[in-house]
Amino acid sequence: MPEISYLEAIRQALWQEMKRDERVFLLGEDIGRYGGAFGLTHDMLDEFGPERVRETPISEATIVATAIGASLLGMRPVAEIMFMDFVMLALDQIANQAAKMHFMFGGHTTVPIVIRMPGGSGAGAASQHSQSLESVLMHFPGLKVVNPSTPYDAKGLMLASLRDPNPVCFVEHKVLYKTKGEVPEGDYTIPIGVADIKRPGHDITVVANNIMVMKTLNVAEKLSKDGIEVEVIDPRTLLPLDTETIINSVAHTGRLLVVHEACLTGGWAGEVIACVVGSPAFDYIDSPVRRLGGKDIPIPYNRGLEKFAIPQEADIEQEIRALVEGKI
Amino acid sequence: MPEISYLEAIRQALWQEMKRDERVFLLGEDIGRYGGAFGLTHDMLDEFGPERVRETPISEATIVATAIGASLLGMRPVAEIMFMDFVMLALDQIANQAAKMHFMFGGHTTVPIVIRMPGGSGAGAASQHSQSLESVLMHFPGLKVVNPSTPYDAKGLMLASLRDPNPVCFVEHKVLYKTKGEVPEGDYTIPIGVADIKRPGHDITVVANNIMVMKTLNVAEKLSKDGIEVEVIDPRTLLPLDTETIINSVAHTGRLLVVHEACLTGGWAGEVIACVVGSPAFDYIDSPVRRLGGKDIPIPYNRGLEKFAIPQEADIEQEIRALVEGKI
Amino acid sequence: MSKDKGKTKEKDTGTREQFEKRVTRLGLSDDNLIGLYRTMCTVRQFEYMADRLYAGGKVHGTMHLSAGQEAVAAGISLAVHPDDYLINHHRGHGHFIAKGADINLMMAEFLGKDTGYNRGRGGSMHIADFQSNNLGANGIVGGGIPQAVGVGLALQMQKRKEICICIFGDGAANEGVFHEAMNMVALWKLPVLYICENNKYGMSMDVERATAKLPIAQRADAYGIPWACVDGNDVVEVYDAMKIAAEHVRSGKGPYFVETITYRYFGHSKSDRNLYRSKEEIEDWKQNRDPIMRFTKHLLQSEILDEGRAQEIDGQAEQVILKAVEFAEASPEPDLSTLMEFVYA
Amino acid sequence: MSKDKGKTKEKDTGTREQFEKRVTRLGLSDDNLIGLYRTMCTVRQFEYMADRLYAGGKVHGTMHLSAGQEAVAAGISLAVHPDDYLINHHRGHGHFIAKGADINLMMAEFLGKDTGYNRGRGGSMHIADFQSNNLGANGIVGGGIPQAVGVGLALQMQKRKEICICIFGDGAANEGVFHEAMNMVALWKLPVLYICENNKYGMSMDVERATAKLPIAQRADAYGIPWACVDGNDVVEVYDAMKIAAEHVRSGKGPYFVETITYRYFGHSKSDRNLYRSKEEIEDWKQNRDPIMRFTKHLLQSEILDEGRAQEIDGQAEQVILKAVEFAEASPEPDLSTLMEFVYA
Ligand SMILES: Cc1ncc(C[n+]2csc(CCOP(=O)(O)OP(=O)(O)O)c2C)c(N)n1
Ligand SMILES: Cc1ncc(C[n+]2csc(CCOP(=O)(O)OP(=O)(O)O)c2C)c(N)n1
Ligand SMILES: [Mg+2]
Ligand SMILES: [Mg+2]
Repeated sequence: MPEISYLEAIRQALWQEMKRDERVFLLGEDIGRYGGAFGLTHDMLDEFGPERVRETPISEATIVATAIGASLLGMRPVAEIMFMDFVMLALDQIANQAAKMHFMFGGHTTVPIVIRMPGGSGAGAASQHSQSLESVLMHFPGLKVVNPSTPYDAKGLMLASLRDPNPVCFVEHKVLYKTKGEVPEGDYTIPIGVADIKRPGHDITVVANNIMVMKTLNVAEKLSKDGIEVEVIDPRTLLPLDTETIINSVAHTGRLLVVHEACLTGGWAGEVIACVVGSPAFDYIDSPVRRLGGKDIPIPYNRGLEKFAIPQEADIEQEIRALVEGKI
Repeated sequence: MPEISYLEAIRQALWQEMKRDERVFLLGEDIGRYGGAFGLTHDMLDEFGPERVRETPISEATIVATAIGASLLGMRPVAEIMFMDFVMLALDQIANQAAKMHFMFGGHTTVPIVIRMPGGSGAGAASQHSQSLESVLMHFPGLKVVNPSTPYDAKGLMLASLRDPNPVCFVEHKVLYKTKGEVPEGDYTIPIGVADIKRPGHDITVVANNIMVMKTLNVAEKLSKDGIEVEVIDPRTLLPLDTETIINSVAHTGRLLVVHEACLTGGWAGEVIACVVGSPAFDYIDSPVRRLGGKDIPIPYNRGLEKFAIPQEADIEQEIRALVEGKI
Repeated sequence: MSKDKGKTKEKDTGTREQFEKRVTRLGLSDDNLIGLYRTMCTVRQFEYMADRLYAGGKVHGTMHLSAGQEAVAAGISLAVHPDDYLINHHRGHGHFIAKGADINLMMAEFLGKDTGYNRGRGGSMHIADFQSNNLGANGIVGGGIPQAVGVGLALQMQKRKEICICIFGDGAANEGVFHEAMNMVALWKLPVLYICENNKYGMSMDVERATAKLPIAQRADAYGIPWACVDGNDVVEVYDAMKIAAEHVRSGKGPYFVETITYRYFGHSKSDRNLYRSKEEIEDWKQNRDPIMRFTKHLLQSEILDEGRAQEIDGQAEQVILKAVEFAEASPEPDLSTLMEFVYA
Repeated sequence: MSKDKGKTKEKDTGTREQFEKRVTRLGLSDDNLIGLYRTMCTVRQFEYMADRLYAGGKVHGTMHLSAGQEAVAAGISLAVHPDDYLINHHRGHGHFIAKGADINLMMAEFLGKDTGYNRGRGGSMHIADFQSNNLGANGIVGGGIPQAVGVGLALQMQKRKEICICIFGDGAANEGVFHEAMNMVALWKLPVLYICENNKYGMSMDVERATAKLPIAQRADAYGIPWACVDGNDVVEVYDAMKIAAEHVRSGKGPYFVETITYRYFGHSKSDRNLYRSKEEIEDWKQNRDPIMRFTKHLLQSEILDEGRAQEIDGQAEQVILKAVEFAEASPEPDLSTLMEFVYA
């Protein structure tokens, strides 16, 4: 299988689906010649033309609303929000409109749109360009929230999202764009709502998303040499959340740590933990159930502060050791 | 002490503070002659005039932004968002701007604004006028999220909010407006960030907010006759959350149930649970830690569906009994 | 039209001769005119019934009635095609009826019944009928305005002949999405007809206290969009303006903006005590500017209808509404077991 | 100004006579003129240094440079009072410098140091200095536009003489809050001077492809706000327009809107490969329309400066920047122990 980047994997999914289904089109700011802030849509303008790679004025709310409107007439728009932080400007259209239309209208319509949004810190872009807001989106029934951590998952989940009849928030991570992995050239989908056990283990379950999957896998590799076997679960989609896979794992390992970059308070780790400790798996749990999240601060500009605003591998390692060794 | 309604209590706090501090002023839609959608600001226009009871066009984002701008020059604006659902339109200004300015600007400014927002279902107002979105707001460090359940708390917390140097989201509940309780006529504040034990008990801790406090108290009263003593904790403010009071209570009762009207998935119950089971109180917990939340659906219009979209007293009772009797 | 307190001028709909000349110029048949009258009667009957049902405790939720504004709905509807798309706002009963909605299903939705258009999930504020290209009403003021951009874009991409009609109020025109949407439909020359139903108030807010410059329609200039501002209580004038606008839009020339000056008789919604406007003002509109009264006068004068026939049609409209109430009341509530349905497709 | 591809016309800043006449009419002293020149030199030196620091790997984060746009910042600054309030946007270095910011503290912030204006938390995109009524830049395009309503409102309520200057780009003018804010400042006659710095592009988006009708400033008509659209690369013209605008605003007559046509030399931000515009276009602006070059020509012609003095001032500006870099580089990073500070007041 060819090795390509996470960015390229998403681009490939968009490209292939646009070839296959002419209802699919892209809209967003600077997605044409510029290729988007991260170059993800580079050369797509040349291939598909300005109708299907439609550049918009800087009007986030109306970008999403335009996608909604077009989807009601059978189109399959992919709206890009340049940085996830700007989702705040479009949240009425995402959460009050797209998420609720199928229900509010008695099941008589669907809103098959995909909203792409790169989140996360690490680029020195400061407080208003670095947030991880997937936990917010997860609170709106009617939406799906997809959040791949590998190139393989990214392509398969994007193709699934493009074919889903519901509004999908497709959460990417800036820092992942350059990471590489094997990705089939052909068409394949990964079902939305199915977690992936990225590494099996029996001492502790760690649930992590996007860049925290990588970090946790590095830690797991290291700990394995010390005889600690970490089971790493990537939920891949946060809404719907595959609680079954997580609960089964915890029932088996007896320990749980959840790791995300999003601010700790109000973050989705709470959701995972509540699902687990409210389930019969509770009886198998040996130690406190813990989480690591971003610090409860806006993301700072300064490189050093920015780095330590989110969990580091050392933090993950320390937390796992403490849990496994019964020190918490 | 005089008995007044929750609505009247909030109004009294605003009124008294506007008398005391001329920097305080109100702005929002239809808050003058109409008195706001729920009549909360009735007669305030006559008393304070159109400068300080400033009616705005229908422009939620700019209502909040106006409050922010004025606060930078030393004013203390109180912005009203007519229904909490419309907060989605102003979330960039709330979460990307107000919440982050103190930090982003290195501590050199403050944004002392209060944003009032009635939430909740029960009025037949359907999916876009009935949400409980406090869990979303809670995910933004820099904000405070206040959410009183009684007239007494409402007045004391409003006065505290009006004097807080940070942006405060003051979450009210439509259905509570008419509930009555004793409220001192004079000036008093309730500290933001301190939970209140609304009823002591030793069999189980139930944490609930706004209307769920009332419902839980009713259930507790009933269960007490069967010898089940429920400790009811009202966090009163969700950000910052008084985890200490909650954890101490659970360490004492050994059981925890969290109840809110907000949609279950991604709701703040997860936050409470994660705090508790990640703490040493975990060792004292005897049974699964549970939560009851609104169904994961948009709020339906139909009266019957609307009612059962959120937890009922019977649900709370059943859940408590099951937990206390070890059936879960 | 200049800044004139948002009031219609004291102008009438003209003499008999003027009326007949205009009607002839517009090619309106007697059937067309009687159809307009029937539509207006039906809307009014619906709204007064809604109010009565509410007073009788039969309505659980909120509602926004359009009595007084019937000429706008009727006039638009005759000027556009039945398969044109409609994006509506919260005060939408009239537009739905004029578009040909099934009154039974509307009434059932209004009463939250399972047989309603939205299976009782939406209520008054969210009625939609996707089969007839009625894309629904919105509870978020201004929420539909930018969605019309997408409908227009799809129509353009699909090279179709239908257009999108998007209706909103004077208050909604102050939401930010108004601006974003106007800019985009103009840029891309999308087939969208925006209609601002200026009924003088956004809830309790006088349009003059909310709008820096009137008429609202002149804002279209900022985007190079052609516009008109018309007497929304003169159904023939509304038709005239909408016809021109719809033809412009359908011909591929891009969007058009029409403002219609009108007035609502009932309070904003169920809780309104009308403190922000005078009884005299309301009475003035009812007595001197009522769209049905003004139109009926012409129909009688020009002998298109006689008193008897007029009453008969109004009576038929009433019957339709009464039947709808019967249908709705006899309909079942949604079953509680279906509570979790329709969240995901 | 009509729809002219957003380009400045081939007009020059005029003959020596015209220049001197204008300068006299405006009451600009030699000191004023030299001050303008010095400000522009300082801004340019800052921006080129920023670019060099970035190329040298010394800058962690993002940045938006304003080289080419110096006349706007300088012209505004001389036309308003030092204690007027400023709400800035992401491309804000020039405006801060022109407002008299301490270059050391700016540079330190740019490098994320603890001695910076924002203690290293904000960086290039968020510089603010509340002591000098500089209310900061915003990373959200358009984010500051509605905040200016609040600043204006507070100034009005507090019966103060200062005004609020709010700067944003051509791209920002398409955000919804633009519309909401224009309506509100006009309604309430607030002392806000809105300045749209049209540099032809919003990131890669040509202003013509983003804006339904040009000039952008004509949008002010929709709210009854007076406006002007001027050559933003002619510092005296900018000053002239801003002076008129600021006096209007300060006199209590309400808001004013000025658009300045200008051009940025560097890419939009650090990752820009300039694929959306031609080398020729960039060179044309640099060679034929550069604001510093044009102004210098006049200063020399009118013998306000000679070559030597001009170079000396530019050299001084360079020294200021070099010192600032020294200061910033010698400054400590924020201590990790302070990570959790400044979240709550
Ligand atoms: C975003 C938003 N803000 C406020 C409201 C509350 N609200 C409902 S209707 C209304 C007035 C709307 O006025 P207008 O657009 O003129 O329509 P009208 O009701 O007069 O037909 C208001 C303020 C809302 N539903 N949505
Ligand atoms: C709400 C929002 N949308 C998009 C962006 C990304 N972005 C940053 S600057 C910019 C272009 C802004 O153009 P303009 O307002 O003309 O300012 P300029 O950069 O040209 O000075 C864009 C799209 C952003 N920061 N915020
Ligand atoms: Mg209105
Ligand atoms: Mg620009």
